[in-house]
Amino acid sequence: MSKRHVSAIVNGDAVEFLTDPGMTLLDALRDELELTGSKEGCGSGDCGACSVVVDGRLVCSCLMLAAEAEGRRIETIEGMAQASDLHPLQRKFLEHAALQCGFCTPGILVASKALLDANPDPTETEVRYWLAGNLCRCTGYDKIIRAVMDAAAEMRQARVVA
Amino acid sequence: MPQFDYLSPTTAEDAAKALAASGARALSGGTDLLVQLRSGRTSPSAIVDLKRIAGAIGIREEAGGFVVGAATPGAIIGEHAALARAWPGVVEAANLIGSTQIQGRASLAGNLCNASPAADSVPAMIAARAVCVIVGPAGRREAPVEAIGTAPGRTSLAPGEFVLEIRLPKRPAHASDAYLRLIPRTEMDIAVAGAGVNLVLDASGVVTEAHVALGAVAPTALLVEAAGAALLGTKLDEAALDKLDAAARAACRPIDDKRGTTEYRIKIAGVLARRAALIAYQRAGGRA
Amino acid sequence: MAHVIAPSDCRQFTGGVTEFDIEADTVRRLTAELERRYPGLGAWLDRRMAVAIDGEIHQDAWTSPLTPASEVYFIPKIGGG
Amino acid sequence: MTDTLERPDVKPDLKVVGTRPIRPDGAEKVTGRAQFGADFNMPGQLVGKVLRSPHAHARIVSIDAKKARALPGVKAVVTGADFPNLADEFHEGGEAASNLRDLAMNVMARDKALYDGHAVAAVAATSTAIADEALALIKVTYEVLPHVIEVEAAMAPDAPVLHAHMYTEGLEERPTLPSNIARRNRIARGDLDAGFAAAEVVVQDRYVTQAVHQGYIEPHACVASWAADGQCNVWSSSQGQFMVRTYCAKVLGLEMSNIRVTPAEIGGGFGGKTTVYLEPLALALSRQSGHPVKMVMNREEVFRATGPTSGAVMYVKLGAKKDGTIVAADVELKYQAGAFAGSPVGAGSMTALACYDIPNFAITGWDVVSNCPKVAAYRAPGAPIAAFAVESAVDELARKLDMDPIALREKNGVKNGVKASYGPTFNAIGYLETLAAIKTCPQYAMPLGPNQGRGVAVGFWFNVGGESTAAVNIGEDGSAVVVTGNPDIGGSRASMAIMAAEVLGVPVEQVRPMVADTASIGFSMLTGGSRTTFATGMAVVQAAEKVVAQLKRRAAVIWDVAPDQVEWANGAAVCRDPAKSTGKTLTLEGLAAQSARTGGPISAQVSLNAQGAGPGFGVHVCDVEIDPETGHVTVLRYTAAQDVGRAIHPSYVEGQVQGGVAQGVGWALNEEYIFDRDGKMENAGFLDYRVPVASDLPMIDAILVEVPNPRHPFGAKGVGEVPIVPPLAAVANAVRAAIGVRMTTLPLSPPKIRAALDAKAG
Repeated sequence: MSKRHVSAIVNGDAVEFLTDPGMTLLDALRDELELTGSKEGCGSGDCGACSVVVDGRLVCSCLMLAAEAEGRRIETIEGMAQASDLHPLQRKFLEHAALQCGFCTPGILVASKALLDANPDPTETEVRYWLAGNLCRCTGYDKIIRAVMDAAAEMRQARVVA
Repeated sequence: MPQFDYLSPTTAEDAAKALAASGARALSGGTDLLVQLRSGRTSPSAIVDLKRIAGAIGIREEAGGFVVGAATPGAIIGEHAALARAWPGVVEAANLIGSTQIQGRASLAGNLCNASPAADSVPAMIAARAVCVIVGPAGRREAPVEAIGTAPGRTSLAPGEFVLEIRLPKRPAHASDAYLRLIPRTEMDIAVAGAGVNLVLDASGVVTEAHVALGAVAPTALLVEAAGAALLGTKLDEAALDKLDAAARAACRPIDDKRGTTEYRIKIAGVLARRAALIAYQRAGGRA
Repeated sequence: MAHVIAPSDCRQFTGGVTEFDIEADTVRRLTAELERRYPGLGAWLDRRMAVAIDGEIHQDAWTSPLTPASEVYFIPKIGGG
Repeated sequence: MTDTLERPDVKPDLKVVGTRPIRPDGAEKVTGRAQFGADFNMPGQLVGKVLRSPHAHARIVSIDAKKARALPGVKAVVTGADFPNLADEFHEGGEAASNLRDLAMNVMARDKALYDGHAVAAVAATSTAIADEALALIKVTYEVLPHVIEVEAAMAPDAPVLHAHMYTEGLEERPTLPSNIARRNRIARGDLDAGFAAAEVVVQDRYVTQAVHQGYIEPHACVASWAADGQCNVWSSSQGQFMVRTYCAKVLGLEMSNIRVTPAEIGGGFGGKTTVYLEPLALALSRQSGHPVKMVMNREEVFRATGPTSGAVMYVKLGAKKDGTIVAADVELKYQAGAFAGSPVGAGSMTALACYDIPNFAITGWDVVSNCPKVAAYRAPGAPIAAFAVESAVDELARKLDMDPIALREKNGVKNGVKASYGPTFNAIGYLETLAAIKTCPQYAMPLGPNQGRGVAVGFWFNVGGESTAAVNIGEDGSAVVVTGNPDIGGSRASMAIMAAEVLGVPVEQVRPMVADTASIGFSMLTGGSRTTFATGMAVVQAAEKVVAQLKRRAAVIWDVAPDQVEWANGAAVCRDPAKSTGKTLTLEGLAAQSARTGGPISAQVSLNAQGAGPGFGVHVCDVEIDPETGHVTVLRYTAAQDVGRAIHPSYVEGQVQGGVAQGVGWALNEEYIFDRDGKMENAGFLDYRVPVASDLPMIDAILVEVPNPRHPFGAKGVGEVPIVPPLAAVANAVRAAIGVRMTTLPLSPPKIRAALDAKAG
């Protein structure tokens, strides 16, 4: 079976790549586009380390075929910072020490950004349930939740000022 | 991963044609299918992506009811305010499938056609008396949701057939539904048991119509008529709830597995049916 | 004389004794003396045991100094996650 | 030569230690740029894959790989026959002893497969698809043997024996028959019978825990390259690049200097990455194929074939006076080791009663092999299991005595000058202070509602020191690079930078910490046992002090004063010679700029074997609520207090405590290895191996109690292990309080609790 040609927009840029029909979007991002920030922790949608946003929806890129990406807009961790300016979530994760090993961090940041895009003022419980699909084995989640809440507060403040 | 053809037809007829080929499988959200592909549990000759068929993603109101496109992800279902008002039990069941990420992809039709006995949305849809619109080489037909699953991983769909949309009926006044499940954690697990309850009340709060469906307690989701009957003509007093609980438990034929024991599943089915009934009753405007 | 306590496993070398009073000013000299008294014991302690001198655990401590008042415990080596 | 540090006084008025700077590797990690094990690639690399035994116990009659080798794209196939047979050899490496012979046989089975998932062959091919196809073409003929998994079943006289050469060590007499019992150990003091005879209250019970996995999110991954001249390179995610080098050299019979191991960023380890699985296979495949080989486990392989920690059966009997004085304790611990000897039962025995001052006790430990994956270290290995049993029993004792659980522990708690149950005498410990911190924490006074309960438990870990190397190199502009040989799992680079900055007197941002490969820094034991901040930190401090000494000498040269007339303060040399102008200064930058004329590059390297890691104690309180109809447990509140010596970077210390608690709560409530009748793991994935998710947990309050360690320049004690020790019992004790039933078997999953409630109701 021959490879398929896929065109998509990744982090705002048009990309093209060839994919085997069985290749996942995660494999395409990592192996074809060399965007290795999205991680594979389970390959079954249970850990969220591969989280990306496709056409505005948070998904596990390990559970999507690369071929399905044709014409889609995809956002990954690599597109989160604007040049050298970290996104408020990225900054708050550093300030709050919300990462230890850092392996789950890209997925959690992508998922958290999707949350704050949809809900700028989430409660602690909303953050916890939204992020339930992102496993972290190091932190006990405490500092992650605090960082997300703090980033949300700062972003709300920035909106008021602007 | 194994090799196969990937097809993304734009009409239902083309999809049916593609699916008629031996070994072809339908893809909607893919959250079950990709796991099966990877583990080698399925090795299809072709994957037929339904998402590019017109109407496969989206919700429309029709004749007072709702039509949910087969590949509509849980996230879109959860955001549909009118649907959530009319069928809060179906919506909460759909939204219990997996994580936020899974909600970005997983669909009602996929949840149904994967034919897991523990699928969360299925008992809720059965209790709602939802109907599937099925497209196949021979044209369109309709079937109630409970007619689709026949055994774990097996459906009554003929080769080439797929579920194009799911229709939820028009709601009378004083009607609502609820779905509850039990999992060991708070998220991310497969239901150990689940219960969907759909009630219609009269103006005084007496139940005039009741449907109870259970998940994960038999090879397929069960519509338990005796459990619904236990609530008819009542205001969900303790005796009615006891009868519901007993009828639910009596219908269970679960297995012992890594997720729960037979004994536990049966007990929990009764507990969940009771609790879901009370929630549905309250949502329908009843005061127990 | 440093007071030395070894784990019960050391009986295979000593025929039952697990505590000893040894005159030595380093652990190296102490295990050498134990090896002389009970062939095999000193080598076994060196290879398999950590040593606690007056309460402080040393993973490898041939040169650690001992005083006549020292309490020397041989205990299994500790790893960790 | 071993350098040791005698420094009874902890430095006062620290400027950088105890602050919370941004971690130096942070920006790379939040932007997805950090390279973890699977993120590295080499030109021309092949994909390596492992064929694993589908049987829990089977003789490998034959392996026929002809068809696999003939498949186009397949470049190498290796089996046990491609590895040298090793003799028994114990490698200490600072961790619990590993028998290299067992290690080699765990990496690749020889005559027998000993667990479901045991590697029996490996292939390298030009693509994943071809590698998978090749695995399917390898024909292995097995003679399936009876298997045994549960620890007491494995100890039974009629159990299938895994290793014909295994005769129990540690018994008075060598047994005449081989068995699955590798070893018995025993620690005892006083007169047990007399102790129990004097007791007025006695509690006893049997406790059971299941095997649980470390659950790091990053699967094992490596790339290995064997060049034509025998020079090898390995990139891998592990807890120690030197450990990988040693084990690869031993398993393959290579010289260490021919292997260079570069550590990737590591996506969690918790002890599970203190050994090798893939690296020797990748090297062997690279040798055979002549290409670099990349190997990455999938999650199922991680569960089936890498180290969980032991499941166990334990018996605890405690005797006390009515006033609460514990006078006797009898503890028996039976731990699964997995397929090869070496469970953490030794550490379990030594920690079991380490928080208590009891005159008469006996602790017996059994190390038992069975047909499950060989256990690997998991955070305070052995201690949480024993603490579950002992702390549950102490809680029962408090109930029988009608005593507050903290008061009972205070009454019997160890303090400075007390001889520890495992031998040595305690000094500079902060256990009573830690108990007091929980007694006065807000949670302990909060009222509880219906179906709610509160549990207290304590825990102990030795913490270890050991061998480390660190270098401090000053750039021409006065900035500093700190190089160590320890992978940074949880933010240790931040601690290294802080400690170096403290000694140099410069802002922490002026120090860049690096983790170097095995060819670029001296030997360092792996990151584990909570040793890095203590031991490697000590090497960093000493190296920085040597640099300061050099800087002072160079300032003396520049000022033409005696070296002892120069002090170092706030990142600058200060002249104290009254003959020259006292008080004039030369900054680090200024000195660095003139280094060529004052003696050349400014740098220092220190290698040491650190002694004096102070033991750590934790006291936890957990509040739960039970749904009595479903048996579901909700953790409402959790506070963990711990004596940390001195927190170098408090945020990451808190993080260690919170993470340990979360893992312990998972162990208590839902995590377990489930095997089917054939001994296959049934839940080898994150769907059914249920680690806690964000919505399962409340905020976890970490109270850092600081009783400084006099043997560390800044007072640090290890912090990473202790927090996983108390939670199992803290949760179980809270559940006991909520439902009135003592649950003695983990995990406390909803079906078990509902069954216990039904049994209680009759």
